[in-house]
Amino acid sequence: MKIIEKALEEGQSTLSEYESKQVLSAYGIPVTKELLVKDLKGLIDATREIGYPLVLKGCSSDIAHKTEKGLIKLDLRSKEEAVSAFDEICARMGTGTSVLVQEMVKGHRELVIGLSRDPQFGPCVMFGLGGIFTEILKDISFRVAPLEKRDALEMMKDIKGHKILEAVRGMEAADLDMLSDILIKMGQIGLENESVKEIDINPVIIFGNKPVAVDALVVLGGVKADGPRHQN
Amino acid sequence: MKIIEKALEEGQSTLSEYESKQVLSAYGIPVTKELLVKDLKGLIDATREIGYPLVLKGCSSDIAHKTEKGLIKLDLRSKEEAVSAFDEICARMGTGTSVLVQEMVKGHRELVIGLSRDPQFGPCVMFGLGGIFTEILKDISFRVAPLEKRDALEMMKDIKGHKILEAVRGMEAADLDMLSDILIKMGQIGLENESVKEIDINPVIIFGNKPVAVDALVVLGGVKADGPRHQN
Amino acid sequence: MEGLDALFNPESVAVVGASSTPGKVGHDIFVNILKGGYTGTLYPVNPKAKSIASVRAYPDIQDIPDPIELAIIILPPRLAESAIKQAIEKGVKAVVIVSAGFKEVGGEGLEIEKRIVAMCREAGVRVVGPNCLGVINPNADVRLNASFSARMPKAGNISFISQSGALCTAVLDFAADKEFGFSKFVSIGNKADVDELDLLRYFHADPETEVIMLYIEELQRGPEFIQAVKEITGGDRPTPVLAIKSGRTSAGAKAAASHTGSLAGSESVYDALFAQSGIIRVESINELFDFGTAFAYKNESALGKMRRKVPLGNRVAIVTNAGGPGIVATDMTITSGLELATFSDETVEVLKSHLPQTANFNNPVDVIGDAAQDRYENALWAVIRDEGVDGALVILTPQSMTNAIGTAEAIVRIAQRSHKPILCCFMGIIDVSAGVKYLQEHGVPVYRFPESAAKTFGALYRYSRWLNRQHLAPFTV
Amino acid sequence: MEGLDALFNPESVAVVGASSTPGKVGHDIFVNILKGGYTGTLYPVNPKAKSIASVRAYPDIQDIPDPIELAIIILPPRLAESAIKQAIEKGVKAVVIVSAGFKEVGGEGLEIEKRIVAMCREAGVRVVGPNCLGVINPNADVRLNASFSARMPKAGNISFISQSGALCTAVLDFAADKEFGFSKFVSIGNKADVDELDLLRYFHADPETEVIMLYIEELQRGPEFIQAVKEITGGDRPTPVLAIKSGRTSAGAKAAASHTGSLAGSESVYDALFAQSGIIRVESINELFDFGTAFAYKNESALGKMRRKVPLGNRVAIVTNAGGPGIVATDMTITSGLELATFSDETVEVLKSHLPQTANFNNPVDVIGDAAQDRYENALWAVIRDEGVDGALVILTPQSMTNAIGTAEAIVRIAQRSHKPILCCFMGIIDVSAGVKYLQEHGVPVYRFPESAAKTFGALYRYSRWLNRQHLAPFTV
Ligand SMILES: CC(C)(COP(=O)(O)OP(=O)(O)OC[C@H]1O[C@@H](n2cnc3c(N)ncnc32)[C@H](O)[C@@H]1OP(=O)(O)O)[C@@H](O)C(=O)NCCC(=O)NCCS
Ligand SMILES: CC(C)(COP(=O)(O)OP(=O)(O)OC[C@H]1O[C@@H](n2cnc3c(N)ncnc32)[C@H](O)[C@@H]1OP(=O)(O)O)[C@@H](O)C(=O)NCCC(=O)NCCS
Ligand SMILES: [Ca+2]
Ligand SMILES: [Ca+2]
Repeated sequence: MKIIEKALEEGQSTLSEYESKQVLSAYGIPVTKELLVKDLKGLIDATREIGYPLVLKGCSSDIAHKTEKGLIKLDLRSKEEAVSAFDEICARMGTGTSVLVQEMVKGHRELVIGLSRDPQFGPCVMFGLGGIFTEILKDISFRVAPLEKRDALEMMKDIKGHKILEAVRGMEAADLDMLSDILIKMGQIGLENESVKEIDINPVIIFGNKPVAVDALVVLGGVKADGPRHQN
Repeated sequence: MKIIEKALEEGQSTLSEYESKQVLSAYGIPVTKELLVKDLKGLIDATREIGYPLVLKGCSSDIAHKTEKGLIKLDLRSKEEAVSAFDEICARMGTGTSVLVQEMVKGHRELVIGLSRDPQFGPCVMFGLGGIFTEILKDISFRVAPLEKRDALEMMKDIKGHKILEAVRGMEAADLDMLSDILIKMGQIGLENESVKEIDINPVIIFGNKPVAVDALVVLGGVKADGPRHQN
Repeated sequence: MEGLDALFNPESVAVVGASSTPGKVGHDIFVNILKGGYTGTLYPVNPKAKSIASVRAYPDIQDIPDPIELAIIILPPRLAESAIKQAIEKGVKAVVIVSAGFKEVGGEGLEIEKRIVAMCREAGVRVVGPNCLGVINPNADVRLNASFSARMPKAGNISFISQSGALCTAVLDFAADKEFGFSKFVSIGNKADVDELDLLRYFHADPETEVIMLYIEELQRGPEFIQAVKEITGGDRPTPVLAIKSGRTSAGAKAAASHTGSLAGSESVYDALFAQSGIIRVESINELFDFGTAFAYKNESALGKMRRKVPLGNRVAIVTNAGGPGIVATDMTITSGLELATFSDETVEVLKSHLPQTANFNNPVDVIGDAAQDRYENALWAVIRDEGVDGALVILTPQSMTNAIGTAEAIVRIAQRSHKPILCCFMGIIDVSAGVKYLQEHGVPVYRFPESAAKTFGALYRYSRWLNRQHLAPFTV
Repeated sequence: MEGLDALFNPESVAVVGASSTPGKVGHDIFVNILKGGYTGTLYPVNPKAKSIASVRAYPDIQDIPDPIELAIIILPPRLAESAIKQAIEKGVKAVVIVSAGFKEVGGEGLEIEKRIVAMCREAGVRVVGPNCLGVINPNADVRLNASFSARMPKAGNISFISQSGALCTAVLDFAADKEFGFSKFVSIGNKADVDELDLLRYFHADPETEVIMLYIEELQRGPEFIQAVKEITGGDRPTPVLAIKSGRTSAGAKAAASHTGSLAGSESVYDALFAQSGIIRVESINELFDFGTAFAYKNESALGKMRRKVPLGNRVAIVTNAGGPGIVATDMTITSGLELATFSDETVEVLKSHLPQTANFNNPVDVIGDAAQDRYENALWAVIRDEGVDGALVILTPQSMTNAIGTAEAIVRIAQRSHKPILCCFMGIIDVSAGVKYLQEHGVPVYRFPESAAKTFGALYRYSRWLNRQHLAPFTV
């Protein structure tokens, strides 16, 4: 993909959130509506296009852990809040900053979907509980790409917290077809792009019953799979 | 306790959130700052006392599942938002409505702490992951009251997601002394109040490193424990 | 406790309902006591028979010319009731009611059971059962096999309490197969009088019991259970208790107004109860035996006292002569909440000086397939002395140079010099049997598969944490 | 596959490095083949000996006057290399290299291994090993015991592939103890040429193999493994594969830029691989045997064809004569992802007409302690015919009226009339041994503890779901 090649040429080892989502989007994975802006005018235009409430994020391929640096401003509900958040981010990040203007996706259920590359078996897709629970519970399952639809459905059933996809606490059951589709496509990204080493989509938020990729990180530098070690 | 006796006299089978938290508070369990108001003037006074952002909740001992009925308004940031939320709640609940004005406690970590009564062994204290995860993961542990401090510490270690109490993702480690204290006191409530049948505190939110009871439900009608079945 | 002494160590036993028809319970139990070599005096009671299995019978317990300490009742409920009345008059100290048809069937059975208990309590006579398999004490001084099982188990230092009679038979067979010894063995049936807590207390006080095993379907007492058992498992002369509690998933979710209420199945309460009273919950009968052996593992200290071998920490060293089983042991070590110890430089140096170049000098130590006993001895001694090591797993697989018996001797020598637990896995039955036997005779726990050894070490460590917890002042944990 | 036929069913075998010194590997393996009653012709090769164990020896494989199909090489690496060169010239179809000292030690060993494989591939000769325990085929037509183990296992329909030689010995001993039979048994050592996938394919095609057991530390192939094994486990004539994969926890977390990367240990990938290829992952050797028996369980259908007994759903009926074990089975049934079946009113009526009042007519059915075989037969037949039941667990504990052999006969009669799996638990070894033997001889899986039976049913159900999945069109699951 062009966007990946460009990043590699420029020596990036990761894609920014914006670039990462463009890759996902190109494969038909639903992502947040978002625009990249550089100045106040861009900001105002973008807020009109996206609508409130929205989120601003300081955007750079260098910053993996944005939350910890106060570069994320959530649930902004008015022009005043948006402008003051924008100023704050620019102040922290310095001039020439790109700021991502993003729709605020509300939902109680956060998932993680990821891609890694096994030296022997190639791209593997991960599914699990997202947000802080990814680290805390490690309630995840993997499948080797390419995935069949039934692999995707089974891997979702495999996690202990699989009830999160059902109709619980007055929430709709999550759309399993869409989720399967995302999992299958993640495998496809891995198979078709050798320079993609890892991907995190965390969180994927279930909005109503639809999954949306809310944050994403593509790590570059994928080594070629060793290929079959066996030379029969 | 007076508040319990009064509710029993009035034939209530549960205490309202406000009453429930008064019981907890009387035992020194930290709860949200909150006031019960009946009219607009009361609302304005209360917002001054508590400060923004805040939460409004339609309050009644009948309503166990408030969220599902749209009677909870979170993260209100201004007088306008508060007033319009208040009006909406009153419209839904009818005249004479009590509305709870509550500080908004922000924190990523939600726990559940509960009390149940075993017919043979008496009051038992529960600890686990809160919010939607209580139902989805059932990652919980119990101890029979009275609890020693080491019982409390161990029961927190017993859940699979116990790492949630550590310093993760840039958050502070939770105050285990305070949490132990809450667990011990829950057992004490059970031992000292025979008419308390069950308690849910869900969520207990870790704010900074401090646990705060954000929602609570006391169920009345506790039967006496069978007592030792053995008559040696 | 006097009544319970009469149960496990009676001077004289009457079997009421002894029968001369082989296959009848009253016949088989009588014969099992007789053939088991009971060291006291045994009297059959039967109104119709002159003798049972050549032993002079009495029509009534009161016709026996000598005092009777224990009566075993094998008669249907109504007859049992009047027989017990007479036994009380005779002056027995305890009765075991084997027969079924009491509380468990309700109605008249329940009423009779209540009357029997009231009558016995009044007279100060302890009752075991009804609806139980009996009582066994294999100790050479007693040799009482008052049970359905024709085979008396070996004498040992582990006592077993079972709520299920059916399970008892299976456990006894299993134990016979493994040459596993018991101190006392008791089936408690309906627990009309004597229950698990009475027996836990009795076995705690019993100098011949080092470990108590419990198979339980439901406990009888309330909150007092925790306080009492805490003293047993973690008090001054602690006795570990290993329990299988069945009925795990049967308790369906109750209808409850709160989440807590609906999550509070009786099983979560049992988990809590065991955690708070220091009982080690065990998942299967295999595990019960695996753990039991290690919990009974003792050692003479420098002062000549026997002390139980529990690890002070969770850092395990593994010494093996084969890679595969070493990996399996490593896996289970981690899964069981333990860690692989990191050796000091000095230890690694010592290992290097004793092992061939191709060996692995880090944990797990691989002494390589062609190791004879000397390599095991040197390697084990080096790691067990390391301050960063809390205990060891020694794995031996039969290979061409393997000397199972020599290695077993070396392990026993080292085990005697160290307070740290050493658990062994000698894989295979035939080639290594002499070594296994030697280890068993010297009290060193030995397993067939590395998983079992590692899992058992995990249970020992859990118990050691409990002991620690109980001996620290509260609020300092 | 021709080379692999020569491995398991050779007309003639040469043991190169056979020795007359007892205790040497080259001596023991030779004698094991000889004493095992190998039906082909066996030739020792040794430059110094005139005969080995009374059999005329040849100084060189090329000196043997007859054709040789399989050469077993028991010589240090350098000697092995030249011996294999000569074996190829002699025209062997396969070689098994038992000796160690190759890839696993690196350096020259690795180089020699590479050269040997190249040489053999060039000549179309298959290589098993090096660093392996050997090959066994207990089938009466072959009786080849080319292994370290003096005891030849019984013939059966389960084939075993092991990456660890040390584990093989333990497994063989364990199997002997349980009278467990094998179709073929092979230790693959370094997998220089023949690896698990070759063997999985071979055993899939092998009509004498119904189930494949695999002990593996790491797989050799890449993604092709999934495609190939899917066909084996879920294709037209599916063969179930049960695997123990060790090394579960050893893969520490890698440093990775993403969370996904750091969570992707090799173990999660193995779990994925097994799930996608339909391999049933098993936790312990005990379980491997428990499951193996049930997966090999077949039945003659109405058309006279043998078909594997897998449940069509997860609804289990339990028939027991004792409460305790019934509870244990219920627990494990639920834990294993199964459900207790709910009986139709008709079934309950039938049960009521055959069982005493005090029995339990709902699931688990308690036929009560004094049940003889007729109650078991009536109750089992009633529940197995119920449309809401997908299979049954039958639990028998020895009590006074118990007729273990009669009950076993009744179970076999019913099992032959139903396609639904019936797993048994006969508790105790001694009293019930005749019944157990009868069940085993008639292919009905029988266990010692109810947990094992229930857990095994769970594994059968997992496999049945896999078969279903593979036979539905994609995208309709
Ligand atoms: C108690 C029980 C074993 C009796 O069954 P049984 O053998 O059919 O009983 P019987 O009526 O034949 O009585 C047994 C013997 O006692 C004798 N007997 C009768 N009345 C007696 C009395 N008052 N005193 C002494 N002996 C008496 C009988 O004559 C008979 O002896 P015999 O065979 O020489 O004639 C049976 O009712 C029972 O409960 N079985 C289940 C036991 C069990 O499973 N327990 C739980 C294990 S977990
Ligand atoms: C291969 C191995 C067994 C040889 O060990 P060894 O018994 O000490 O070997 P030796 O050198 O004595 O040779 C064995 C015999 O082969 C004979 N021999 C030597 N060269 C020979 C040749 N070219 N052709 C045939 N025989 C030959 C020797 O004379 C000797 O016979 P003898 O005892 O009658 O004199 C050993 O190196 C080894 O690898 N052991 C490990 C095996 C193992 O554990 N495998 C993995 C299991 S999981
Ligand atoms: Ca004791
Ligand atoms: Ca086959």
